[in-house]
Amino acid sequence: MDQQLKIELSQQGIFATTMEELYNWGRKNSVWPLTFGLACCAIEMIATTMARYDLARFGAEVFRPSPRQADLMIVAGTVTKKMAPQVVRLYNQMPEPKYVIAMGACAISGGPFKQGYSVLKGIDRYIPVDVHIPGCPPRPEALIDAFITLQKKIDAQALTGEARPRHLRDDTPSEFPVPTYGAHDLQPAKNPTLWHITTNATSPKPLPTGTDESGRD
Amino acid sequence: MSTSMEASTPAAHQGFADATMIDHESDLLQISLGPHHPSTHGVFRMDVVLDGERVVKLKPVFGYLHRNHEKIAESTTYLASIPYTDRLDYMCSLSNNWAYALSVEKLAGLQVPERAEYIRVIAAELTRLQNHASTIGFLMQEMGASGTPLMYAFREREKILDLFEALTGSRMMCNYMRFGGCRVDLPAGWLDQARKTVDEYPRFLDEFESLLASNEILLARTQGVGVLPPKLAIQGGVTGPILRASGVNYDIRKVDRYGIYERFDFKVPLGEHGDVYDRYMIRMLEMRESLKILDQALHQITPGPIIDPKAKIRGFRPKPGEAYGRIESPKGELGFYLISDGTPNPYRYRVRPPSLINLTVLEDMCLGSSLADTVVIFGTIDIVLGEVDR
Amino acid sequence: MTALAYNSLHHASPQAADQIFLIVQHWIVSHAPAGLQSLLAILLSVVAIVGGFGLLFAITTILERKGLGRIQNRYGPNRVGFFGSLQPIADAIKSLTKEDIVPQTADKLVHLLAPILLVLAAFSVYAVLPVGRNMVLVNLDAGVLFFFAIGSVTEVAVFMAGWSSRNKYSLLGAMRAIAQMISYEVPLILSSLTVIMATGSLSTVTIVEKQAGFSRILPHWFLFTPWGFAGFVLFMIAATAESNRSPFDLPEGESEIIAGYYIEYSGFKFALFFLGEYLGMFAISGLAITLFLGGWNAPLPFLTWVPSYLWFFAKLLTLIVAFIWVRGTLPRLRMDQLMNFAWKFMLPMALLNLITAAVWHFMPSGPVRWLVSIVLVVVPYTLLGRNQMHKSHLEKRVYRFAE
Amino acid sequence: MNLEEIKSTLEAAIPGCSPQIVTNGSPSGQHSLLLDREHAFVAAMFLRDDPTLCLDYCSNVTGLDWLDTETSEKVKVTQLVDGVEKEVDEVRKTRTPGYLEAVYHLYSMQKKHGPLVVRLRTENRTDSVHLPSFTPIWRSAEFQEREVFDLFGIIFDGHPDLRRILMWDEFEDHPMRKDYVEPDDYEYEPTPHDAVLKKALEHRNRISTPDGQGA
Repeated sequence: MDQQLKIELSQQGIFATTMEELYNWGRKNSVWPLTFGLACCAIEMIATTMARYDLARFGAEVFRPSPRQADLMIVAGTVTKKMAPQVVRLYNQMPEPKYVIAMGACAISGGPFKQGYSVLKGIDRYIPVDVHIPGCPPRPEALIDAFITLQKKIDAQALTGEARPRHLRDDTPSEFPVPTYGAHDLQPAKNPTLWHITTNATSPKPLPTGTDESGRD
Repeated sequence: MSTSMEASTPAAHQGFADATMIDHESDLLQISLGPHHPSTHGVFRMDVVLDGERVVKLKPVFGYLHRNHEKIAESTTYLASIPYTDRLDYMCSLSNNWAYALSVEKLAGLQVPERAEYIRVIAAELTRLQNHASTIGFLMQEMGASGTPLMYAFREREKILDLFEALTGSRMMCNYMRFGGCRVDLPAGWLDQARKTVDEYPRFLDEFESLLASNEILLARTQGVGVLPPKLAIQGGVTGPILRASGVNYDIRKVDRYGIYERFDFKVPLGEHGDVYDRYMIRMLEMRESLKILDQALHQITPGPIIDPKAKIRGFRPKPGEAYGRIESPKGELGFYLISDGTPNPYRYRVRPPSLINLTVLEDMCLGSSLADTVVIFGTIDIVLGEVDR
Repeated sequence: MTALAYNSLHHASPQAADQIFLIVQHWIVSHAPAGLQSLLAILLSVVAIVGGFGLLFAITTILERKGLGRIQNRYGPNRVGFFGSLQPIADAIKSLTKEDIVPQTADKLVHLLAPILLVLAAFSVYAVLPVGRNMVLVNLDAGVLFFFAIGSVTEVAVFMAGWSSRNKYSLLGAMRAIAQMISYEVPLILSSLTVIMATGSLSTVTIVEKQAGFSRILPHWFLFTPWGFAGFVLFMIAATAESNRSPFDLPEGESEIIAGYYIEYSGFKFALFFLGEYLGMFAISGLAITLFLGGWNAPLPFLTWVPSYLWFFAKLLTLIVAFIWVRGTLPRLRMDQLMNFAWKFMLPMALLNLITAAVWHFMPSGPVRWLVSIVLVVVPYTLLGRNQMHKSHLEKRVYRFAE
Repeated sequence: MNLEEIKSTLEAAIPGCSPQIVTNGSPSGQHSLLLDREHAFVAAMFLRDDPTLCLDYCSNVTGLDWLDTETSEKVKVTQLVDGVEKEVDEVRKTRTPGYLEAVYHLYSMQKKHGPLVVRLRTENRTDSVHLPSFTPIWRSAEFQEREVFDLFGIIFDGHPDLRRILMWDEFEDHPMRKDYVEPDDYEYEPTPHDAVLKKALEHRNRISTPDGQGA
């Protein structure tokens, strides 16, 4: 419906809505998160649901412990390589439409623990992330902000046309391959169909090389 | 929309529950609690074999939050490890700071000014208050009290976090203590605010206790459940409130007299039965003792330097040698074992995690009790996965 | 407007307002062809029940979320609509449009049937609940019996759900649910037997009518007799267990078995479980109102002008609020404690209550009858209660302190 | 009882036992007792059960990895150079084989004293890395010895349940060893600095194709 017309109608006390808007309105106002905490950020996530910050105001206090009944996965904390397969599996078990908030530096990129053998360098290597929220850990206000950002994102989704969301397309998967434990690392170390390095980072602009790093062979 | 109906293979359930396969041959049911489970405090996993609802075997599985903390600390400087210690037991970052600073001070032979010692005691006891309150809240949550006690506990926790934020700039990850002192001095008005919070705290405790302590369902769920005999507790290396709930008088604040704890008048509450109720009550009583210490410390503290001027913060290179320092963290004995080889990085950096070692006796406490009790017993051990797996 | 409706509306207002739904129904039916009139009348009643209690379900979900929020020092949903009043609609839209997942190894037919059966059974029992004067779908002579018989189908539905999902947690939840519901059905039925003894009828309508009238300002509800009071308390405890509400929410105990028997259900089927559970709670509260709280009768003599169905729903909402309050306050029992409580406390108390009711029935009215009945209720209660506490050695403890 | 006395008591109580004192240069003054592998278990049992020591609480167990070290020293040697005897500087390299070490911190809860630091050493770092397990004596060592096994690769004989604890079972390396090479996944570093920058550069040099896009 024409936006202008709608505004005029609403000024005259007539609220016109479309199926698309109703659907998006319902989805965005009833986002039930999965009870799923990984590390430090989980405590801040709990604090967000508690009395002072009260995520329930947005209709999101129904933390469902079973992934089958959840809409949103808040990856709150460090995803280790041992945990990554389970995170992907949980994501696969959630019904569409489903959303992911990567909460905190660790979930985004490994954060302070990125150098090392056992921490996954970002959960978006395996599952698609809707909202990234930086911080170590992010404050509850930041999580609420991420939540509102997600709501806005849902609200803006068109249900037809090329830009329609993943769960309405036939050519996009709703499940993603689960990595397996290897002898030295996870196999595979990333999901190449999902994870692309932004052009900025792959650009041949040299990193500030201090020494002539030949590296290992 | 692609249906996940077809694609959801049995393997897809493994991480969640290992739950699709039911063994028809035996009457025993093997289930896996975790790593994603509402009451495992994060990503802990217990492989439980059930006979009906009775636990006949329980094996903890760790490592889902192994963040190679020790490896990182060995490849960085002494100072740069302090933020990492915050993230060990992320409920009580200030206690972790203190334990690490204490160990480094032992390693390098540094002295701490008096004011800094007072600030450390105040910070550590505030940490203990909020940790114990949240632990009890989580315990009630595990008993199925739909969040109300947890909400009340977190309401008080937020007040203490406000103090931390005013002092250190961060709610949870304080990164506050330094070798030979503390990072910054108390901001103006902080002491008054802290005194106010401390004075109001007993009201919350009274309210909490009157709501919980004589609730018959709570008594029935906790008394005589998960009994830990004192011999087994010592043998299993259990420390902290769990050990004292079993009746063993061992509080490192009294034994080692680290910091300035000998100046304060406080007692160590001891349990007799070593069951879940005792562990819950000991935490309640310890909070009251912490309030006593806080009350004394907040009134005795005097102005002065907060860090030893001789202590080198940058380019810190202790002499070769080793040291093991430990404190009584809210969870038990938190120790750091450091070896210096004279370089800016520690050669070996080891955390003695109380949470991990307290789990040694988990199976003994749970065997023969029901699944519901297992969750409650596990809740009273009070673990934080960041510390268990590091 | 037809003559019938016109006449009725012109009558004195209490009658008209009280019977408004019946009048509207008659008016609509009178326009239908003669052959379809009876069918249409039934359909209309069914639509009214489904719509009315469906709406009550929506109201209860928001009431529960707001109420729990209040108990816990927070606001609860307040962003959608006026004070969050549109929250249930958003939840409904979301649930309806969610993907439906059936595990590959599940028994697909049973998996599908379980929530449907649950909701059907929950709705069926409303047929015998008198929600207002003359407002009952069928006045069965064995109404209470019908209620319990159909109500038991929910147990089958729960077990079907738990078993067909092929998940160990759901199986555990189903086992817990079956054990709990069957155990608590015994005190539930025994405690309602007292009312059946007193009224000599199984018809819900007759039971409500027997509770009409007042002695001075005290209504003739069975709640205001010693056996009725004890029966009501026992009934409500058993009802809490029957509808899997806290502190008896073991079959879905979140902290232990995650979501219990409906762990594998998603989308609309999950919403059906939610609906079925709440409907079961309303139905059993409705029966408690019918049996003990005087049904649709007004509580005070000077309030009889208020339409009868409003009284029914007011009492229902009161009981719902009590359910929510209990949920926000109490921790959960353990399975063996639950069973002990059912068989060692609830069952003897319910049996003794039958004797009390009989004594009450055969003694001449007067203070002696009250005294004897109260003694018959209070003494076994204290004895049994003390026995329970004593056996499990529950006590407040004293702690020693080391220097 | 100081370390010297404990040493002599052990020597007296257990025939063949020869503990050594390892001194510690730091101001902490926590010197330690090195037990030989053969008698370590009996000695530990003695330490726990001796009524005066009564070390009933094993607080901390950890592993250490000492790499092979090469020390070079200059030695003056007389040599025939062009028929003339001359004193010549020669660099002699002595290679000390590395070893793995398990360190136990023992306390007494009953007597409230401690710590006594006990060390055990393996012969080398690769093939002979067996040590006796102290888990039968102090159960608190159970998970910690498993951790040392997982991260350092010391095999504790007599441990009831020696499996990997932190890493997954299929994992083959021992990551806390000093020569461990971590998996290389530094494809994308938006703000590299310090050690991460070094590793990102190494990664870039190793992979000629634009990183991340292939595979």
